[in-house]
Amino acid sequence: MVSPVLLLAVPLGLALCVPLVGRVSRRAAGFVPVIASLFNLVVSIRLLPTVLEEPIVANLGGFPPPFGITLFAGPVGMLLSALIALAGLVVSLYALSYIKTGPTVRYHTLYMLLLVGATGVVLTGDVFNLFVFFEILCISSYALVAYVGDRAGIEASVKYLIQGALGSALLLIGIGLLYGLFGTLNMADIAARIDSVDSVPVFVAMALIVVGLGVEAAIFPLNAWLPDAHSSAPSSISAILSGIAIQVGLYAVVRMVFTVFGASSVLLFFVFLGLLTLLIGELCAFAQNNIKRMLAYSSIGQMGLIMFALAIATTGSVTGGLFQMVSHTLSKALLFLAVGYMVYRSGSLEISSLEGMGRRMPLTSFAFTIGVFSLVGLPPFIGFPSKLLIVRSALAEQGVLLQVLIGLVLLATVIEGAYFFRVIQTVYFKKEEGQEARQDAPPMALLSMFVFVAFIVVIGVYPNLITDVLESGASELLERANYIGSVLG
Amino acid sequence: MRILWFVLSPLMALAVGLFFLGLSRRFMARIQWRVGPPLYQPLIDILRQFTQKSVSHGPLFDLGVVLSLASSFIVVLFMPLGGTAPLSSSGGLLAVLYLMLLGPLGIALSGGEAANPNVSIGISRKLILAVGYEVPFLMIVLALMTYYGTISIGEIVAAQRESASAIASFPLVFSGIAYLLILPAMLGVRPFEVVGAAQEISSGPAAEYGGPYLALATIQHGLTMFIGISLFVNLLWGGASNPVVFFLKMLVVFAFGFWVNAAFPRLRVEQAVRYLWRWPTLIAFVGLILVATIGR
Amino acid sequence: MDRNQLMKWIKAPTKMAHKYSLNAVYFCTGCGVIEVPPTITSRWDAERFGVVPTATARQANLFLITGYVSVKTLRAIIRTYEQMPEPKYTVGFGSCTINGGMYWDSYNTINQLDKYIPIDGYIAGCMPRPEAIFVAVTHLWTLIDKDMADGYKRYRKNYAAYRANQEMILGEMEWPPIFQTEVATAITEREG
Amino acid sequence: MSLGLLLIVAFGGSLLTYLLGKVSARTRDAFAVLISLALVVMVASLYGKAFRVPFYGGFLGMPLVLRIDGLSWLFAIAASVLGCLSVVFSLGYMKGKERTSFYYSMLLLVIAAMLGVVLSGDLLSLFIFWEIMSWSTFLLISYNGGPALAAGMKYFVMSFVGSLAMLAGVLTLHGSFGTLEFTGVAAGMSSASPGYVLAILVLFGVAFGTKNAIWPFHAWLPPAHSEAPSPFSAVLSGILIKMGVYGFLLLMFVIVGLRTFLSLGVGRIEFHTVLSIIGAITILLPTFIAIFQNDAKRLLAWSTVAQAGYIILGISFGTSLSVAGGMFHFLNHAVFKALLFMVVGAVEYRTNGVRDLDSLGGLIKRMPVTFIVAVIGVCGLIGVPLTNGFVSKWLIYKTLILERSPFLAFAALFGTWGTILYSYKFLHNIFLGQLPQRYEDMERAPFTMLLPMTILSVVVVLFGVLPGIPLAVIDTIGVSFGFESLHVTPWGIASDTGALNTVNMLVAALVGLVVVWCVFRSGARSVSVGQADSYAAGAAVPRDKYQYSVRFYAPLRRMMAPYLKDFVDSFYMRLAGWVRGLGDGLRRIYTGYVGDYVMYILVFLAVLIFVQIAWSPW
Amino acid sequence: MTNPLGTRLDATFKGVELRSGVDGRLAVVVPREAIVPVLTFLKEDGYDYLQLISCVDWIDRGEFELVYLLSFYTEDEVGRDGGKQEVLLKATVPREQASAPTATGVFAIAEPHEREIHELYGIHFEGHPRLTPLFLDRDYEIPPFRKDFDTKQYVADVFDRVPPIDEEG
Repeated sequence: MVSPVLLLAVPLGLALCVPLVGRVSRRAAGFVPVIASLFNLVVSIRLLPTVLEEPIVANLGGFPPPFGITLFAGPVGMLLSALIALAGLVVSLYALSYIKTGPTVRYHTLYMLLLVGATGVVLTGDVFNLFVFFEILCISSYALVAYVGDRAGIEASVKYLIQGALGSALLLIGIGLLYGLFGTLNMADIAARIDSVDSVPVFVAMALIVVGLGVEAAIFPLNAWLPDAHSSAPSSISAILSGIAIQVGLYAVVRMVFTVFGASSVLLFFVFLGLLTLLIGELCAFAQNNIKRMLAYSSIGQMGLIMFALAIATTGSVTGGLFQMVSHTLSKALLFLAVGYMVYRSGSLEISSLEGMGRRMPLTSFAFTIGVFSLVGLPPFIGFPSKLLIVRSALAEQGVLLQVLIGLVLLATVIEGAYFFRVIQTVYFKKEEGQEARQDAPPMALLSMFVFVAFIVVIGVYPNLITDVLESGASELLERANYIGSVLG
Repeated sequence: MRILWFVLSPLMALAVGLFFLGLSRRFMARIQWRVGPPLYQPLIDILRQFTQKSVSHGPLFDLGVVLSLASSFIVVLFMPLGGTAPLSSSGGLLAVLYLMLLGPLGIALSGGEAANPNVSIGISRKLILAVGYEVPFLMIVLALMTYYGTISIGEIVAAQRESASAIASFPLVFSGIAYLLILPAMLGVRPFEVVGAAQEISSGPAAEYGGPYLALATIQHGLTMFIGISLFVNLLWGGASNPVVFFLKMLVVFAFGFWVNAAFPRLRVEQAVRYLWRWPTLIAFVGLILVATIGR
Repeated sequence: MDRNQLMKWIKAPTKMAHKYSLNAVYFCTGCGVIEVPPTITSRWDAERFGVVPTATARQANLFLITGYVSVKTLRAIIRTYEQMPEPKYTVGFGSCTINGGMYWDSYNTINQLDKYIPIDGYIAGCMPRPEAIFVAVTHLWTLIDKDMADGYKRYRKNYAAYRANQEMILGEMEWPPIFQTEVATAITEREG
Repeated sequence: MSLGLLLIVAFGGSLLTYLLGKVSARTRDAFAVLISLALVVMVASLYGKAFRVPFYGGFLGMPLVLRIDGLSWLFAIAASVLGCLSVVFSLGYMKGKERTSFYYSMLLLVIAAMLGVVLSGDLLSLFIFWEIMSWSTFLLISYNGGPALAAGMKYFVMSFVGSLAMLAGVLTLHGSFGTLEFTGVAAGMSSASPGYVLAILVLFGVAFGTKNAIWPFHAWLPPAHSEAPSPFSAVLSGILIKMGVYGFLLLMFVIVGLRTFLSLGVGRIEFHTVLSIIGAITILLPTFIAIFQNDAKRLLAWSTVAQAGYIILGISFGTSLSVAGGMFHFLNHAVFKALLFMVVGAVEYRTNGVRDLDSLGGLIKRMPVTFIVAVIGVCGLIGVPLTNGFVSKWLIYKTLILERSPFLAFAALFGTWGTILYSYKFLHNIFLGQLPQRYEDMERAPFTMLLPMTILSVVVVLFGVLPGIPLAVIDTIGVSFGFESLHVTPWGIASDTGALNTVNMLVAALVGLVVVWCVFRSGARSVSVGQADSYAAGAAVPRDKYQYSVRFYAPLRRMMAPYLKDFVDSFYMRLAGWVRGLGDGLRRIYTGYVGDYVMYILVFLAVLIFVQIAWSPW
Repeated sequence: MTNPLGTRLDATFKGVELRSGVDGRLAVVVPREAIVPVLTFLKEDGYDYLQLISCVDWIDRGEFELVYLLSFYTEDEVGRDGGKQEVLLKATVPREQASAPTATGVFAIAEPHEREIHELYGIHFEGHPRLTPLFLDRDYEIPPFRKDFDTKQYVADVFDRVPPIDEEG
């Protein structure tokens, strides 16, 4: 029996080792995140069958809940932790060749801390612990955004820091409020007693927590840091931020709203909020000329879509939402990775500077194309079954309102397709002036991209590979009684 | 009997067509206070042209003229000329509508190879004019076909023989009037003589024709005249029970057409199309609406 | 129609057809063309003799050269003449075509047309009246009857000489010779 | 022959072609031809079979099924044959172009996806193949770069809107009936409410109509057809857009069912009549826009829209004759339009990409065979008797007249006159008239181009003379839809209300031609002269100037130009502009001042709490 | 001279001589160099139409005289035709050095007129855009409208030299 605690402990320990290794060899330091992610991936996948049967509840320090700090490893947690590990692994492989200059050792340390923070958020069963891991995640990402050290990066980082800090403060106030109300920090314990107190303070706490987490989750009015941060960070970090960090934030929001507060009455509001985020994200991306900003806005849109799907709160839609999370992680991370080297070669972030990339970097461009197809939701790639599930579940609801809303979602997809395919045309079909030599990304980077491509295609063709996990994850999120029962015993 | 008509009707069309050509020249001369040529002048002309050594611009140049004349003869085979049409069961009026365009098309292809812009301009005018008169013409034909519920010319003639002829029955009288209004355009005479305008574009599509080519084109012109008039007689004036009556009816219609020819100056293409799309179209449209709503 | 006519029609229909269907090319070379409109319209009605103007050289068999011929016009006249299908007849109309007429000493008009293209007949006068055209036509009929209107054959036969004369005045021509000299001679001999 | 194997060959062939292209170009070409030929053979061997095979257990709980019957065989054979000919044509056309491996593999992928679409036995696999077809088409349309990019974009956006509508329709059906197989859905539809059926028809109609480019969804087609590589234009116009027709046929007569379809409507307005009227509009407007086009391929593209109108008019009018006519016209249009696009391709190939109708001319002297096939193709397009287009149009006209719809018949017949205008302009400006000096040394089209064109032109004439061959197949399909049989004879239709007999016409035409030819030859022999000896009022013919092709129908244009704007297209373009403007405006939310951002967060929080306290909605 | 136009011209240009023709038209005689300025002046003065340019070969005097005829149409107060006003501009150029400044810069219509004069009199117009032959098909050693061109000799040399066709040969 492997304990989920290892998922946090081993990477954390290794993260602290990175500086030591870095003293021996700067190059070797880059392999530490690879090892840690690989370990996490193996462990998560080992644990998945187990948690599908019954969630694992691990108590740190041996105290039974609600007194000790609880780790709750349900299907959702395991799935996301596996996803984080996978993305972490691939991106760290990529970083081996991509991150060459600057304080690389510090980069790898921070990067590992980011992964640990993310894993912690998805595994924890304790509100304060959530806050702590969340801070680890956020603070390491503030630093990483500024990694390149140019003016734009630092400015973006500071903006991110200010907003993130504000979010964290609000989150902390909300948690404090909860503690004041219930005298406990254990999620299950709070959840079990949520109905026992006056609704207004609970709502205020919820609002604070949602807004606090929502900053990281890129919900519409709170996401202003995102385009700057994602476009200024190094592409490997953008990939992780877009693929992992904001999804973890969204997960935290959903966990709080679904499980802790059980607030089914606000879900309709979240449906609209998700739709608004989707439309605004896609429309803003449509008007972009900067490729990384475009991808960043597209991430906002995708977050909106996931939130829309999750907030419908039927088994099918939550399955779809989780599926979309997987698909978005794989596709968007792939896109950022591919764009990283394309931008590196062309020396500019303008979309027009990517002309002729299809000839100069054929494999990278191919990977980019697959990522786009998947993100837009074309068969036979992973984005297709996820979008299919969302639309199917929304239409199965038989409500006119949802049918209209799903029409808007599809419209947003069209806009998304339009701007992404414009980039594909630029990459492949625009005739560039000077013929430059063909020079693709380095093999390690290509390998990492093609790992994603393989996952995208395989899951796209055989979505049933992961639907079981997703469905049990959906039921875990939707049935809070089970959650409370399994934690509190 | 039917085999006989296969030979007879093209010959009759040829004779009547050439007669009309001569008659038209004579007719015009009399109206212009002239003596005019003898009635058989077209025959002399054709004989003369036939024995002149002309030039050929290529295989298509020859083939187009032949195709044009042959298709005109085939159209004649669809016409009941006071009897049964030899090709009555091969597509009816719809096939006639299509075959009627093969004549100009053959000339157009043939003239195209000659690389003479006068030819091209003439064809362009011809096609535009055709679009002009086809609007009312199609309305007329559709009104007839809808009214009698058939696409066969023979049956339309037969149905008219049972009751009144179409031009004398209520909703179709509009179609008849419209047909008379577009008849000069279909015959290609003034005021719609823009296609073979001798003075501006050197007789247009025929600009490169000399010798036998011109002879064939002249015959084709005669046949076109014959078809336009006989279509009116068949579709709107109840056809005829024997060729003589048919011929007499055609003569009357012919006289009308050439009276217009003599009395009016020429229009420009746009003016012609504008006219054709105004009054004849309006009247034909009224007829079509009445047929579609009232019916038989 | 007298019997003589009928016999002619039966014996030589082609020749008769050429006689009675003289289509003149509608080409106004000089001032004499002012006499053509009255000729073909109601006043004199040339159509009763089968004489009608045609639009292009291809359709015609009668070339009426009406008046003075400047050097530039000569080029067009030769071109038009060569494009007419055979058999074809040319009639010089007015004194200018015979000897230059009032332009006999002009720096720019040629004064003897038959040096450049064969002429089947001339109508003298400045201007000849429309009646003169009819006289010319009936005279041409006689010539055709007697196979004496053979300008086109002479042109073929002596093409080299004609071409040389043309090039003396016009310089190098814009189109190649229409007959190979030997071929032309052979055809002429075969046709008699 | 298993359907799975067929699709594996098709898709695998596409992939392998790309990989082989990395090894050797010659091998790849041979392999591509081989694969496309193999597809033809495999599809042909399926003639007359009808069966279904499940091929994928459950895609998210929805099983995927393949099936074949008469309808899908007809479309499959058309797709595979045209695909094969297009691949052969590409051998010459693509020589020396860059990224040919990509081109061939995408072409084969499109063919494979089309086969997938027509062989699908359930709506989900139909949708999946449909989408694969859409994006691979997008890549091929954009292939040429330059103006092709905008064309590809327009295609993709419109097609994507259509397919998402279709997705909504598919999933609604799944929600209602729990199955997506055609038979199951059809069973469910027979008891569904008319409003529901209508909604489904509209959702699917957007998808199929966009693909088939019926008005007002046609805006993508003209640029896409004109900018794509010519062999692919042939596929695109010939068969790819006909997937929309397949979809309509499937939807109307298999899924919804003939009787339900004909009785569907709101009040007295019947749905199928509305569709017929849309078809009539689709005939008229594009025909007259086509007349004034100066780009050969754009002219053909507009013509494609117009001909698609005939097909829609035919199949939506809903009588046995009209549906047979519509289906037959689909087949014919596939043949002659592919032929014409190939003709333009051959011209483009020899003139180094010139397809501007104003600057070509006289090519009959240089490319006589191409001209002959072009004439045959144009005759088919116009519907000259004894070519295939005549028979299909005749069927449609006849039923329209006999069913007392003279206005629809007028649109169809008048459209034919417009067709003559643009067809003649097409022929004249490319092949007739004076040969420009720069093309005097041009060679003929290469054999790999002539072969497919010749085959197609033979088919045009064959189907025109013996229409019974395809009509027999079509009649079987019609009968399976529930129509009465047509009484097909090898040379036409036997009927009391006006029969069709092409053999009579053929005999008459041959006899007439021979007689007239003999008469013609009995006259004086003519001398053969070149184009330089043309009547020019006595002047020598000036080179490159003695041609009338610019603004060929100028008088008509002066009259009609104000009414012939493609207002649908300009509306779409304006819409796209609005969306972009909206995006640009929304971007201003992100002002770049962190103070604003902090304010957003706090205001959002404050509003949340205030709303809850004030109205407590949650 | 009491003509107001003449007064204005006198005041503006030197060496301008004013004559009154038999038909009452004012003729302005200017030196060769003053053609363009005076034309410009006249155009601005209202004479906006150059009717023709003519040329006279004064072979005894050894010079060509170029004649420019300008005109405009007057209107009365209510816009009715008030008759035509004309003025002649004359300038001489020596035969030996037959060249004159072009008027195409002032009147575009001068182009064909000057081409014609160049062709028939051999006067070179400086600055003319295209002095190519307009009417004549042949080259002449002496331009044919010059008085020293012997037409009879020319006809004898050129047209009469063409041999008649020998019908037998």
